[in-house]
Amino acid sequence: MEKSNKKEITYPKNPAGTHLRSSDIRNKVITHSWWEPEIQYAWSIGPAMSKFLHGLKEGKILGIHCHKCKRLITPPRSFCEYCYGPTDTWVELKDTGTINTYSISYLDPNANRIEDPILIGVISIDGAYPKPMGFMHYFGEMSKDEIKIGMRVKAVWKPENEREGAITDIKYFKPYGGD
Amino acid sequence: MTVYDVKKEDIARVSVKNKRNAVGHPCAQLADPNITVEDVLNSEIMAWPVQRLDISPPSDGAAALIYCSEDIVRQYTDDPVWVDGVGWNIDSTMWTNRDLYFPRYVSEAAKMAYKMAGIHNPRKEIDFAEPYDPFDYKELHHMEGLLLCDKGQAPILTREGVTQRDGDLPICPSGGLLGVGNPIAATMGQKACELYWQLSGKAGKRQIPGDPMVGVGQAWGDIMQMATVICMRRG
Amino acid sequence: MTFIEKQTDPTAPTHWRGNMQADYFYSNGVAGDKLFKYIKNNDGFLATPCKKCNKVLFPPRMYCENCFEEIPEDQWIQVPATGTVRLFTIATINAHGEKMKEPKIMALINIDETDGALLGVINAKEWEKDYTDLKVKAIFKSKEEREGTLKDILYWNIIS
Amino acid sequence: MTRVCVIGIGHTDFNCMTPDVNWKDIMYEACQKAYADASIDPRKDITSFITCAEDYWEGFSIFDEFVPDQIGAVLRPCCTVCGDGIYGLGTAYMQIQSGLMDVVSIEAHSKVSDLLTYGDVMLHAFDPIYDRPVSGPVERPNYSGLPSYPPENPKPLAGKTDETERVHPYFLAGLEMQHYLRNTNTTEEDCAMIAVKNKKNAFLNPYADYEANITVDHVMKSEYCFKPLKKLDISPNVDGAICFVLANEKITRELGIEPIYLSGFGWCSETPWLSTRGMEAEYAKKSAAMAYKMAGIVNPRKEINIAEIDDRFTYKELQHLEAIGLARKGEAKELLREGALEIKGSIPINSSGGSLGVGNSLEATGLQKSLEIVTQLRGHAGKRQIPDVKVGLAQSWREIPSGSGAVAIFTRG
Repeated sequence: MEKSNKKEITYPKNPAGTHLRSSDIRNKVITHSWWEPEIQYAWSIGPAMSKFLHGLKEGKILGIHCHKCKRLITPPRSFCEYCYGPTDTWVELKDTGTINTYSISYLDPNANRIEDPILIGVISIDGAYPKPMGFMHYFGEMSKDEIKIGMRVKAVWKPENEREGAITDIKYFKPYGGD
Repeated sequence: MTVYDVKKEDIARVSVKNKRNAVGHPCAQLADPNITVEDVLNSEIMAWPVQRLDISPPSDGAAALIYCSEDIVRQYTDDPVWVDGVGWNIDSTMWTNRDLYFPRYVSEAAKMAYKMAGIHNPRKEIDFAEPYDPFDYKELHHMEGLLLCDKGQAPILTREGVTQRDGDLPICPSGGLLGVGNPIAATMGQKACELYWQLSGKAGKRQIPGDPMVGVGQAWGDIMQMATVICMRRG
Repeated sequence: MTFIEKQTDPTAPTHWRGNMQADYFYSNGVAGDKLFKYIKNNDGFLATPCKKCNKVLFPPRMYCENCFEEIPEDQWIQVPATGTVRLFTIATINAHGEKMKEPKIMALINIDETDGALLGVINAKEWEKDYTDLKVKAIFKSKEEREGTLKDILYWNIIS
Repeated sequence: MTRVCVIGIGHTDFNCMTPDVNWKDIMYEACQKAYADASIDPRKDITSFITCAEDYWEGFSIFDEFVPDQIGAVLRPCCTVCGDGIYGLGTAYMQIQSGLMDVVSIEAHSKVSDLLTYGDVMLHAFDPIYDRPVSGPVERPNYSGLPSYPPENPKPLAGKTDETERVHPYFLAGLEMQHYLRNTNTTEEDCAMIAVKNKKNAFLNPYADYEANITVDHVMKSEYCFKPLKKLDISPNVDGAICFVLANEKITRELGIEPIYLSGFGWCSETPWLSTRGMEAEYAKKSAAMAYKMAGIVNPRKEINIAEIDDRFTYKELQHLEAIGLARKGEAKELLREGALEIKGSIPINSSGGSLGVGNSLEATGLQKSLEIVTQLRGHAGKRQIPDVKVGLAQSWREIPSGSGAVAIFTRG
């Protein structure tokens, strides 16, 4: 075949791009356009999450069973993602569990540095299976030196009149001695 | 770290290696020829155990590749680099419901790509890899997911220098995201470009010695659940 | 359908409110930066001729999207901030889907001496009139107030 | 090379709002029905999964992550195409034809009722430097690095007074309609007839949500929103989900399914510069040409029996008809006036009711169009069944402000 189009492929002229500093913007070295879109949602939470959040309002952690896969799932969902069948029976779980993994965050959600770090992690909820099965939440009443994987924890709930049907109806999980 | 008793130092070594590797990369944002493990361990803590120098920064950047069919490739080049296999895989959204110490989605994607590429023994047949390294521990995690070593062995290979550019299994010879930068959606492009440059012998100062024949690149995404894998071979 | 034991309590929560906080800072790009710096100090525009396609591109760009050729910087030209209305519509609904206090005449304006066009608001209040093919002129903010964005153009006045 | 067949379709009802179920539930319902229709087990038989969705419509910054569970794709090859569902059909076509995959599931949905600020999201698709600022006032955001609206005090919907002066992005359709009417001597009454026809067809479609018995007069008397575009010229939004299962011919035969082939596919994107775009739906013309070539169609007007054309605005149906070659330029209105586009006409268009009758289902629009074609080719369309259909065409546009679209052609085996 005719070998006519062959070209040596080289780097572009300016592969590292142009360095732009925030001072260039402040000092109007470059012009720019800005936009702050107005984007708001009211997501329907669906029947499974609705029942779960309703449960939290009553101080209960609910799970749902998939008989086929022998799973007790929390947070609950209307179908089992493994067998793709519908889930069946609702079960009230304990509000205790075990730390599956954790992190100690020195940044707040807006990436500002904070002195008192946030303890956050994933909890395997007692009674749900197969392990690990649970959700992410904050930890409290423990120091960053005490926290470790495998630690037993228990939910600390907001007072009943302050609960609104949200995952934050649990304030945090605290160390838990007994079983 | 807990499951395999991995030391923070061994994780930091990845960051040091990649930032040093990036020195020869013309697009590198974070190349540093003199960085040490201590520098990483002493950098500010973001979310323990992750520290400032464990993280790649979000970067601006773009990557482009041109593919053509086998029928017309000789019109353009005498030494093509072949895309031998691709694979992709996604795990459940519910990441809090599964083990987090082994990325099964990466291994499933890798198996798909290796099968297509006819690679039976990835550890022997693959000469170098560009796993996704937005955080230094993710490189180790993904090496294991790509079946390039046993579970828990990646930190040991790193400590022993096997993953250095002149080691037996160079990992992220480009400098990876830790060294070059993390152009969010263009990361696989960046890694695929490096595979092409290395396999065609055009990597310049970053060239892996000994004419590598097969390279694998990998990207990661979503919420700890998605992997894509690409295998390339020298023509 | 989905799961077997369903939620039947109509007072249970059904919605979760949230917003997507996303503020953007867009670089105008090399070509855009050059145009808007020019607009800050001049009541006119810049355009880029593509010699290959024989077209004067406006807004100016670094390359022609039709032939993909780069446009050299020395070929940039100055053009007046006037044009002809190619299309117009009278908009009465705002982005929230509500009626606006007063309709706005939105137009696509062919910029003189170029093959390009720009969206703009026509400064007029006759809701039955046909604005097509009318000559219009861009009215800019005072030079001190200009920031180097398209908002430096306040609106377009009809000149014929 | 194998041919590509549709082996399963499934969909939810389409409703103007669905507060009882979330996006996962409607996706699950549509997929489950499609898998049952194809008699396959997704956890064993499907080799690849595709969802078509766009983050801003959904309200998640990486929507891909929320996809696998409800479509059966956990630990399987799955990808999300950012675009209309019809692009998912194209992706699946390529995966099957190349031999990479045997059975592919494609899902697209709309949960637009979750979105409170539809106009602003669409405005966000405009060019931020040259087009968006024209729509109206924007506040300069706070650059201190802190979001200006803390969660406990969210920004009020109607905001400050000047914000209500931000023009709805549909004004672009007003501009384009004006261009179309002027260049083809079509009247506003012709466009009104499209709304009348499609909303009437929707009466025969059990899943449509915007069926109505209206007259041209109704449409003409509805208020101008973006003159010449009137309220009833605009398709209202709707929620719903659709799933398709495609397979290679061998598997289709093994399953004992009468094949409906995806025989042609084409797609095209025009420049995003409004200044140089022709406003002639060139994207539809080019994508149709590509699909015709692939399907071996030489004379579309004769060979195509039925078509579902993007009708998000009434004039769009006429404009697209001409662009894809089912009518000559300026001739679409003649066909409409003759009654040729009716269900009983010579070339029935949007027998499902289209977006005007079913509702605008955002990224599911392309699949809704394809769904109607496949239902008609199977002979399952009930009262709106058109006799002897062999070849059908579905066309979709990525809506304002895009110049992108795709065409799929289905053939009965």
